Amino acid sequence: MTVNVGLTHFLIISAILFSLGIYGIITRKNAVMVLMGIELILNSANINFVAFARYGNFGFSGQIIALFVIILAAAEAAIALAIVLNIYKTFSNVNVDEIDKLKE
Amino acid sequence: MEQTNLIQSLNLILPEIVLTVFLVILILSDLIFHRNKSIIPYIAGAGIFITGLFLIFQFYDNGFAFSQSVNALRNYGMIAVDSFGSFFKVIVVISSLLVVLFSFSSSEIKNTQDRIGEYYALIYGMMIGMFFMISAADLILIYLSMELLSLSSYVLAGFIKLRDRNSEAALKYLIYGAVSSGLMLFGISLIYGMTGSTNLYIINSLIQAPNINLFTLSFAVILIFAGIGYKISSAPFHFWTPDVYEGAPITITAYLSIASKAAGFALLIRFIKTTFVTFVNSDGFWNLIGVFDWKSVLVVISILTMTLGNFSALWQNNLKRMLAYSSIAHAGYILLGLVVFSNQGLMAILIYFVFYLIMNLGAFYVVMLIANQIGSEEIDDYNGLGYTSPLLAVSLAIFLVSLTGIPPTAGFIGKLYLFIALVDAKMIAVAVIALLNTVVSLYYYIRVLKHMYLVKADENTPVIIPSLGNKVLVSILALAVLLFGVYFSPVINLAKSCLIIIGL
Amino acid sequence: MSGFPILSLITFLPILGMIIVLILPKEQQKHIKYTTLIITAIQVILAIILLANYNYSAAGVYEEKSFQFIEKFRWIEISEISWLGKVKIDYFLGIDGISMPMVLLTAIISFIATISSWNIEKSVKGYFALFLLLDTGMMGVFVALDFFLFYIFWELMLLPMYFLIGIWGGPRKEYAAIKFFIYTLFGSVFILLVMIGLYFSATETLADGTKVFTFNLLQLMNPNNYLQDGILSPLNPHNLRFIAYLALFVGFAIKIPMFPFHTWLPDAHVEAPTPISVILAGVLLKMGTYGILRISYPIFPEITRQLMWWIALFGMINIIYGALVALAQKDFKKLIAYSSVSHMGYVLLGMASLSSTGITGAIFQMFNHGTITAMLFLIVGVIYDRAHTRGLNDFGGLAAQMPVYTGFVTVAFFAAIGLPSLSGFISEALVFVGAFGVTNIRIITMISTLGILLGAGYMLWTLQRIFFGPLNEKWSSLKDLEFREYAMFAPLSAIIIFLGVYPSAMLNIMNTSVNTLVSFLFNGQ
Amino acid sequence: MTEYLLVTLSIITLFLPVFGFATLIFFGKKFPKLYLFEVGILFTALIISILILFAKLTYFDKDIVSSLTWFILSNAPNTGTVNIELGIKIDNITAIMLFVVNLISALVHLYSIEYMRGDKRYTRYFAYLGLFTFSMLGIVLTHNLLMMYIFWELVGLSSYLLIGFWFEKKSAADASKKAFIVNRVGDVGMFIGILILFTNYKTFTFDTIFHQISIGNLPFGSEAWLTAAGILVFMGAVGKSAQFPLHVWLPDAMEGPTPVSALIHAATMVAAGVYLVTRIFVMLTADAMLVIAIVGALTSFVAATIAITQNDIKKVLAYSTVSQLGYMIMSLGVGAYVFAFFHLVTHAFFKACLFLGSGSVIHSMHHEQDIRNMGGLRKKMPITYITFLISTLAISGIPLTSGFLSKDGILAGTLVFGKLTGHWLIPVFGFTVAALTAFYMFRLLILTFHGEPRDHHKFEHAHESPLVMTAPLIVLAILSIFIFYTPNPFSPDEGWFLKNWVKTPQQVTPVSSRFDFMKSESKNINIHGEIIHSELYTETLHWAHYPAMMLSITLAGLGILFAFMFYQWKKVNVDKLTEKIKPVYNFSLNKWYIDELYDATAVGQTLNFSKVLAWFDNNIIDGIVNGSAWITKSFSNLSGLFDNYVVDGLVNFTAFFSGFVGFSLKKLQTGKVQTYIVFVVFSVIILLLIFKPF
Amino acid sequence: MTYFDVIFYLFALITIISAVIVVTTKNIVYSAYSLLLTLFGISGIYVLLGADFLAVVQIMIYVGGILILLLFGVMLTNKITSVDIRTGTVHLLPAAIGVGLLLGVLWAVMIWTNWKTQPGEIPITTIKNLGNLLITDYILIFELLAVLLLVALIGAASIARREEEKID
Repeated sequence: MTVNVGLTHFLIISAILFSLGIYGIITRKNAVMVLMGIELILNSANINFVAFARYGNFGFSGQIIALFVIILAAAEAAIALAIVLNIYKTFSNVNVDEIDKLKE
Repeated sequence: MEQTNLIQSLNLILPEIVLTVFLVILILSDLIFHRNKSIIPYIAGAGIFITGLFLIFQFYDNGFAFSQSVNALRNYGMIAVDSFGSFFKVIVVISSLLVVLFSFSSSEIKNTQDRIGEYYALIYGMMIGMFFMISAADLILIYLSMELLSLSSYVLAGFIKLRDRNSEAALKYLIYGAVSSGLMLFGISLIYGMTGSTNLYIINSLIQAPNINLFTLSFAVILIFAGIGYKISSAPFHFWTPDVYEGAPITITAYLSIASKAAGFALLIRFIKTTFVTFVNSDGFWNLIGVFDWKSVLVVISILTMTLGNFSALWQNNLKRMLAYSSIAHAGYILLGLVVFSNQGLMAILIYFVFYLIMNLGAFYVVMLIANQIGSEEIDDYNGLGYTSPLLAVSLAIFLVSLTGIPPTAGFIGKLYLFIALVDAKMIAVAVIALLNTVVSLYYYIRVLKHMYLVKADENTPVIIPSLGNKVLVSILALAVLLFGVYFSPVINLAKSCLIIIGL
Repeated sequence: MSGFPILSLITFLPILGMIIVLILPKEQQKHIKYTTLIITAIQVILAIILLANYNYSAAGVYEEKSFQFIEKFRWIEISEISWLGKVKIDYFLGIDGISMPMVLLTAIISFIATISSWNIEKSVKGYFALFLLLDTGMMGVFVALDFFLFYIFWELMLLPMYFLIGIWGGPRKEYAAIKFFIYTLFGSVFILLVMIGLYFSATETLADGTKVFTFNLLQLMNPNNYLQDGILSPLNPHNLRFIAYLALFVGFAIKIPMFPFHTWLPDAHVEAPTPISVILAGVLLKMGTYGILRISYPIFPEITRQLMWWIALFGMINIIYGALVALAQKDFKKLIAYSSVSHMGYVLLGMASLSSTGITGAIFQMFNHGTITAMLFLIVGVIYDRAHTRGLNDFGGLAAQMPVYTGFVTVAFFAAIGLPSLSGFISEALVFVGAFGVTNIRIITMISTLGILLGAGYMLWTLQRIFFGPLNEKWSSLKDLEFREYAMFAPLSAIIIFLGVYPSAMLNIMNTSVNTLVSFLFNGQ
Repeated sequence: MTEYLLVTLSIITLFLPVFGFATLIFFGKKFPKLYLFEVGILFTALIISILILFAKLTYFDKDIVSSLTWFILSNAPNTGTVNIELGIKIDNITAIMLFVVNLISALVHLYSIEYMRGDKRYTRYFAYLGLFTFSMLGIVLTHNLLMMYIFWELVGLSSYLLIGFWFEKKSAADASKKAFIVNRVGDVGMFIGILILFTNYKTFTFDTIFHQISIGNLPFGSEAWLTAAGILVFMGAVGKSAQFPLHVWLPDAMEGPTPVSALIHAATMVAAGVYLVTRIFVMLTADAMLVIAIVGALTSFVAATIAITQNDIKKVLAYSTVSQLGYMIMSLGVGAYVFAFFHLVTHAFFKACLFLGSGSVIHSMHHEQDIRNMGGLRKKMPITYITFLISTLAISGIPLTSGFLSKDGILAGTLVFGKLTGHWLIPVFGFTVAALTAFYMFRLLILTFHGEPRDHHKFEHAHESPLVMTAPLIVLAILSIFIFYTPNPFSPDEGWFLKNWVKTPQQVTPVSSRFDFMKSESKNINIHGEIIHSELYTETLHWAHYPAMMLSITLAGLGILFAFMFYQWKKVNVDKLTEKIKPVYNFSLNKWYIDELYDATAVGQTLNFSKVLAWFDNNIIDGIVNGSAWITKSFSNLSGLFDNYVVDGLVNFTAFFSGFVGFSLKKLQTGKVQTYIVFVVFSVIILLLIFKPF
Repeated sequence: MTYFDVIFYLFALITIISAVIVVTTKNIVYSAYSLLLTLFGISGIYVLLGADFLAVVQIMIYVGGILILLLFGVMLTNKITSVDIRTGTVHLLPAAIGVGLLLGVLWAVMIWTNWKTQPGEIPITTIKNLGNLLITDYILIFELLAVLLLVALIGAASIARREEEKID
C-alpha cells in the first residue's frame, strides 16, 4: 500500500457502510434489524460530512451537521422503537415482510 | 451574529415562534386539564388561528433570516421569507385549521380522547416542520425540518393503536421515510463535499463552476429528489402513499394529502428555483443552469406519476385508497406546472393548490363523516347513498367532479391554468397526455357517483345525518368549489402576487 | 328592450327553478312538476318575446354591434402580469340569426320534454332539478359569445345528462350513461386544447388601447387580432391551425354525432327515458353543428374552405349509412336514433356547401330535425309506456286501435321522410339545392339524394309493421292518446305543418346572418 | 270575366277539397253525415271548373299566370336574391284537366256513397278523397317545378293513404308501401332533374326556364345536361304513370277500394305523369324524346302481354291502364303531343267508366274479383253491361268512340316517327298493342258478362247497382262517344278539341338537338290552321293518316274476333292452347317475373346490405372507435373482477387497456415495504443512468 | 505506511467487518453486538478525522442510547427462550443486484469526483468552536432540534404508552 490514506479512503468506507445499510434494510425480516440498517446509512452520511469538512477545510460545519444527525438518529430510533413495539402488540411479531395487510 | 440581525430574524419567523409557543402551551394544558380534555382542541384551533393572523400581518414581508457569518457571502440566510413561502404557509394553516375542525367530529379521534393533547401537539410538530420546510434555504435545515414533519406524521399515522392497519401504516411510513431521508442526507453530504456549503444560494453560485463533476452532482441531486419526491409522493417514490393513506386515520390522511404535499412542493420549487435557476427572463421563463436536466426528468416523472396514479386508481374499491391514488395523480398534474419552468407555471401551481386544498379536503371530510357512521370506506357500502343522505352525496359528487376537472367547478379552473401554462410553453404533447389522463380519471371518480346514485337504495343503505356543524362545513366547502368555478379572479390575483421567491 | 338582460334571464331562469325545486319537499311532486312546467313555459314566452323584438336585418356572425340583446361585462379581470399581459374573460351573451332558431328550439323542446316527464315516478325532485340544470346548459351554449363561457355551458350539460340517463334510464343505463359521458368528455378536451391555443394566438384591443389575450369569439374571428408568433395564428408560417381545426371538428363531430363517432348515440337513446331522448335528439345533437357554424367556420375560414369536400363526404356517409343501418333495426327507438344520424347528415351536407342556401337549409334542418325527431321519440315513448316493448315486430294493426295517435305518427313520419308541405321537406330541399350548386360536391349531393328514398323505406316499413296489417290481439286493450299526450303532440305537429307551409317565418330570421357568414367565409369582413 | 276572377275561382276550386278534408278529419267522428258536405263541395268545385273551362276557352287566348313569393333565398355572395314563387298558370290544357279531374272526382264521390256504405272509416275515406283531389288540382294548376314536386308528393301521400285504406289486410298495407317507395325512386330522379334546372336558372318557374333555354342558355352549358335534365324529370313521370320498369306498383295498388282505383289509378293521378311530360315537352331534346318513346312503347307492350292472362278483373284493367299510359308517353316521345293529351282525356273517361263498372260488378258479386267465377251477368245488370261495353269498344279503338280518335292519332304519330327517323320498332309495338288490347278487353267483357254463370250461388245474389252508382257509369259512357270531340268520327283533326283548344307548343331546345322534323320552318302553309313541327312532318302525318286508321281498325277487329273465338264460341280450347305454350303463358301470368326480380335484387340486396352494415356498426365501428368490445368481454369472462368494470362502462379497448395497465400497476403495490425500497433503489439508479449528463 | 494509516486500516477493518456481520448474521443479538463494534469503529474514524468531541458523542449517544434502545427492542419483541433469536431474510437477489449497482456507482463517484479539498491541519480543540457555532450560526437548527426531540418524546410516549382503548 503505497498511497497515503486520504479523503477517498474515508469515502469508500462510508460508501460501503451505505450499501450495507441498504442491503440490511432490504433483506432483514426483523423490523429492529431494518432499523439497524437505517442507522448504518446515517452513520455513513456522517462520515462523509466529517471527512469532507476535514479535507475540504470547511471549518466545523461538517462536525456540527454530524452532531445534529446523531441526535436526530436518536429521536428517530426512539419513535421507531415505539412503533415497532406497537406492531408487536397488534401483530405479535415484527417481521416486516409479513405486515402487508394494506396492498394493491 | 450581531443582535440586530437576530432580532430581524426572529421577527421574520414570528409565525413559527408563535406556533412553538402554542405547542408548549398545548403540552402544558394537556397536563393541567388531564381530567377533561375537551378544551384542548379549542386551544389548538386558537393557536393555529393566531398563527394565521401573524402570517397575514407579515404576508408580504421578505428577507433572509439567520445569515451565517462564516463564509464571505454572508447575506444569504438559512431561511428565506417571501410571499411565495407565505402563500404555502397560509395553505398549511388553512388545511390544519380544517383538519382540526374535522377532528372534532372524527369518531376515530374521539376514541383516543385521553391522548387528544398529544394528537394536537404532534399536528403542531408537523406544522412547525412544514413551516421551516417551506422557507428553508439550507440543506441541513431542509433535512431537519423534513425529519420533524416525518417523525410527527409517523406517529400520527399510527395514532390509533390496536387497530392493525394503523400500526402497519405507521411502520411502513417509518421505514420508507427513514430510508428516503437517509438517501437524501447522503445526497446532501455529497453536495457538501463538492461545494463545502449547505446553503442553497452559495451552492447555486458554486455549481456554475466549470470543474464541477456533473455525474456526482446529478447523483446527489437525484438522491435529494428521492427525499423530496417521497414527500410529494411522486412516482417512483410514491409507493408508501396508498398504504399509509389507507391505514392512517382519515383526518391525518387528509392532512398528509394536502399540507405535507404542499410543503413538499414548496420545498421542491424553492430548492430548484434557488439552486438551479440563474435568472428569470422577461417572459417569465426561468433560466436553468445546465448542470442537471431538470426539465426532462420532471416531464418524465410527472407524466409517470399522473398516469400511474390514474390507472391504478381505476381498480380501487376503498375510497380512501382511491383518493390516495388520485392524490398521486394530482401530484403529477401539479408537477406539470413546474416542468414549464416559468412564473406562468408557478402561478398555475399556486392556483391549483388553493382549489386542490378545498376539493380534496372536502372529499376526505365527506368520506370521514360517512365512515363515522358505517365504519368503512368501501365503495360498495356507498350504494344508494345519494337517496338516503343527499347533502353528503351531492357535496361528495361536487368534490369528485371538481377533482376530475369539469366546469363549472374550481378543479377545472386549476387544470385550465396548468394547461394554459403548458401551451404557453409550447408543450402541446404533454398537455394532450395530461388531458387524456383527465379522461381516464373520469372513470373512477364517476364510479363513486354511480354507486351513490345509479344503484338504488336498499334496506342496508345507511342513513347518515351529520350534525349541523358538519352540514354547514360541508356545504361551505362545496359551495366554495362551485363559486371558484365561476368567479376565480381573487384567487388568481392572490397567486399572481405570490410569485416572489427571493433569490439571486 | 335594450338594457333588460333578457338573455341572462332566459338562460338562468331554470337555475332559479332548480333552486325552488330543491327547496320544495320531495313529497310535493305535483308542485315540483308544476314549477318546472311554469319555468319552461316562461322560457318559451321569453323566446317568443325575443323573436318579437328580433331585428331581421342585423347580421351578427362576426361583428359585435350587429348582435342582438347583447349582454357584456367583465367577468374575470386580472390586472397586468409582466409576461402574460392582461387576462380578461367576458360574460358575453348575444344572439344572431344562427342562434335565434336554436334558442327557440331549446325553449320549445324543454317545454315539451317537461310535459312528457309528467309520468316520472322515481325521485321526482332530483329528476327535475337536473332537468332544469341541463336546460340552463343548453340555453347557455346557444347564447354564449365568449369561448370560455361557451365551454363552461358545454360541459355543464354533461353531468346532468349522465345522471338523467344513468338513474332514470333503461336496463343498460349505466353503460349508456358512462359511454355518453366518456365520449363527450373525450371530445371536449380537444375543444379545450384548441380554446387555450386560440387564447394565446390572438389579442383584443381594449378601449384604452392595451392589447389583451381574449376568449371573445368575435375577436378571435378577426385575423388582424392574431399575433405574429401565435401557434394558431395565420401569420405564423408553421402554425397548427389545420390540426387545431381537426381537433375542434372531432370535438363537435362527436356531439353531432358524425360517422364514425356516432356509436354512443343509439345506446344513449335506447337507454334514456323518453323526455331525455327528446332533449338529446332535439337539442344536444344540434350543439355539435352549431358549434361548427359558430366557432370552427368563422375562426378557421381558410381551412373550412379547404376541407369542405370532406365534410360533405362525411355528411353523405351519415345520410346513407344512418339510413341503411336504421333499415335493419328491430328496436323502434334504435331505428329513430339511427334516423337522426341520417338526418344530421343533411345538416353536415348543407354546411359543407358553404353557400347561403345550403347553410340556411342546414340551420333550418337543425330546427326541423329538432321538432320532428322530438316528436318521433315522444311517439316511441307513448307506445312504450303502454306496451312496455319497442320491438318493431311485436306490434301490428295499431292504427285501428289508436287512430288519433296514428294520425300524429303519420304526420311525424312523413315529415321525417321529407314530405312537402311539412317542414322537413323545405330544409332538405334547401340543403340539396345549396349543395348541388357547388361544383366539387355535386356528385356527393346526387348520391345523398338516395337518402330520401331509403328514408321513405325504413319509415314506411316501420309504419306498416306497427300500425297496419291485422291487429295483434295482445294489444286490443291499448288506450288512445290522453290529454297530456295531445298537449305534447299538437304543438309540435302545428309547428311542423306551419313551417312546411310558411317557411319564411324561420328563413327570414337566418337570411341576413347566413349571408354574412358566407361572405365572411370567402371574403373575410 | 276578368283574369282576376278566373284566378280567384281556380284558387277556390283548388282549396275547396282540402277544406273538406280538414273538416272531415277534425269533425268527422262527431258528425258522420259530413261526407255529404264533402260530396257537395266536390260538385261545387265541378261547377266552378266548368265555368273556368268555358271562360278560358271563350274569352282568353293567352295563358293566365298569377304568382306570389313564398320565401326568399338570398344566394349571396353568388348571385342576388332568389324568390321562390307559388303560382298558378291556366292555359287550355289546365282548364280541360281541371274539368276532367273535378268531374271524375265528383262522380267517384257520388259513386262511393253507396259503394263504401257501412265502412267503419266512412268519413275518413271521403276526407282522403278530398285531400287527393286537392293535390291533383295542385299539379294541374301549378306554374313551377317546385310546386309540381310538392303536389306530386302529396298525391303520392293520398294514394298511399287510399291504397292502404283497408290496412287491416296485410296485402293492402304492403301495396301502399310499395306504391309510395316505387314512386320515390322516380321522384329522386325528378328531384335531381329539378336541382339541375334550379342550379342553372335560379328559378322553378316553367316559362322562365324555357325562356332561358330558348335564348341558348343551357344547363352547365351543354346539351347533354339538358337531355339529362329532361330524362331525370321524366323519371318522375315513370314513377307516377307506372312506366316500365317502375310499373310494378300499379297492379298492387288495386288493393284499394275500387272507386279509388277508378279515380286515382286509372283516370287522374297516373295521368299526372303524362301531364308532367306535356308540361316539359318543349325542353325535351331528341335523345330525351327517343328514350321517352322507347320507355312508353316497352311499357305498353309489356303491360298488354301481361294483361292477356290475368284473371282478376281489376288486375286486367290495371294492366290495360299501364299499357294505355305507355301509349300516351310513347306518343309524347314521338312528338304526337296533342294526341297524347287527347288520349289522356278520353282514356280518363272510359277507363274510369270501366273501373266503376267493375266496381259495380264486384259490389254485386260480394267482392268476388275473379272473372273465372263470373259470367252471364249481362242479364242481371244491364246498365253496367252497356256502359262497360261502350268503354271497352272505346279502349279497343273501334270507330265512333272517343278512344278510336285518340288512339288512331297516336298510332299515326308513331308511324310518322318510324318513317322519319327509321325507328320502326315503335310503330310495330304500337300496333301489336292495339290488337292485344282489343283481345284482352273483350276477353274480360265476355268472361264477365256473357256465357253461362260459373258461380251460381254468387250469381243468384247478383243485382243491378242503385242509381248513385249507375249514374256515374252512364255519364262516363256517354262521354266516350266521338261526338263530344269532333263532328267527323274519322278525323279528330276537324274536331274543336284539337282544332281550337290544344296546340303543339314550339320547341325551345337548341335546333341542333332536335329531330329534323321538329326544326321549325319559316315557310308557313296552313293546313287545319296550324303547323305541327315542320312542314315535312305535317305532310308525313297526312300520308300516315289513312294507313294507320285502316291498320288499327283491322288489328282491333282481329283482336275482338279472336276473343270471341276463344271465349264466346269456344272454337279454340283455351286450356289446351295454354298447355302448349306453358312457358310463355306462365311468363305472362307471372308478370314477366319482374316483382320477383326486384325482390331478389334491389330490395333484397339493400336489406341484406343494411343488415351487414348494422352488424358492422354494432361490432366493428363500435369496435374501432370506442375499441373492440369483444376483447373486453372475453377478458371480462376471465376475471369476474373485470366484469364489474365492464358494467361500469370500461367496455372498450382504451378501457381494456387502461384496465390492464392499472391492473398490472397495482400489482406493484405488494404491500411489502421492503419491496418498495428495492423499487426506490433501482429507480434512483435508473434515473441516474437515464439522465446521466455525459 | 504511517501510524495514521495503520490505525485507519484497523478501524476501517473493524467497522466494515462488523457492519457486514450486522447485516448478514441470522442471530439478532449477535448483529446487535456487532453493530456496537461498528459504531466504535466509526467513532475511531471520527478521531482520525480530528472530530474528537463527535467521537465521544457517537459513543455516548449511539452506544449508550440508541444501541440500548435497539436491544430493548429486540428483547421486548421476542419471546426470549435462548440467546439466539433468529431472523429470516427476504429478497436477497434483488438486494444483491441493487446494492451491487449502487456500490459500483458510489465507488465511481467517490473515486472520480474531484472533491473540493484544500490542505488544513487538524485543530487543537473542537468543543469551543462547536459551541460557538451552535449558538450563533446554527442556533436555529439547535432550537429546532430541541422541538424535534420534544415532539419525538411526546410521540414515542404516546404510542408506546400502554392503555386500554376500545377498538372500533
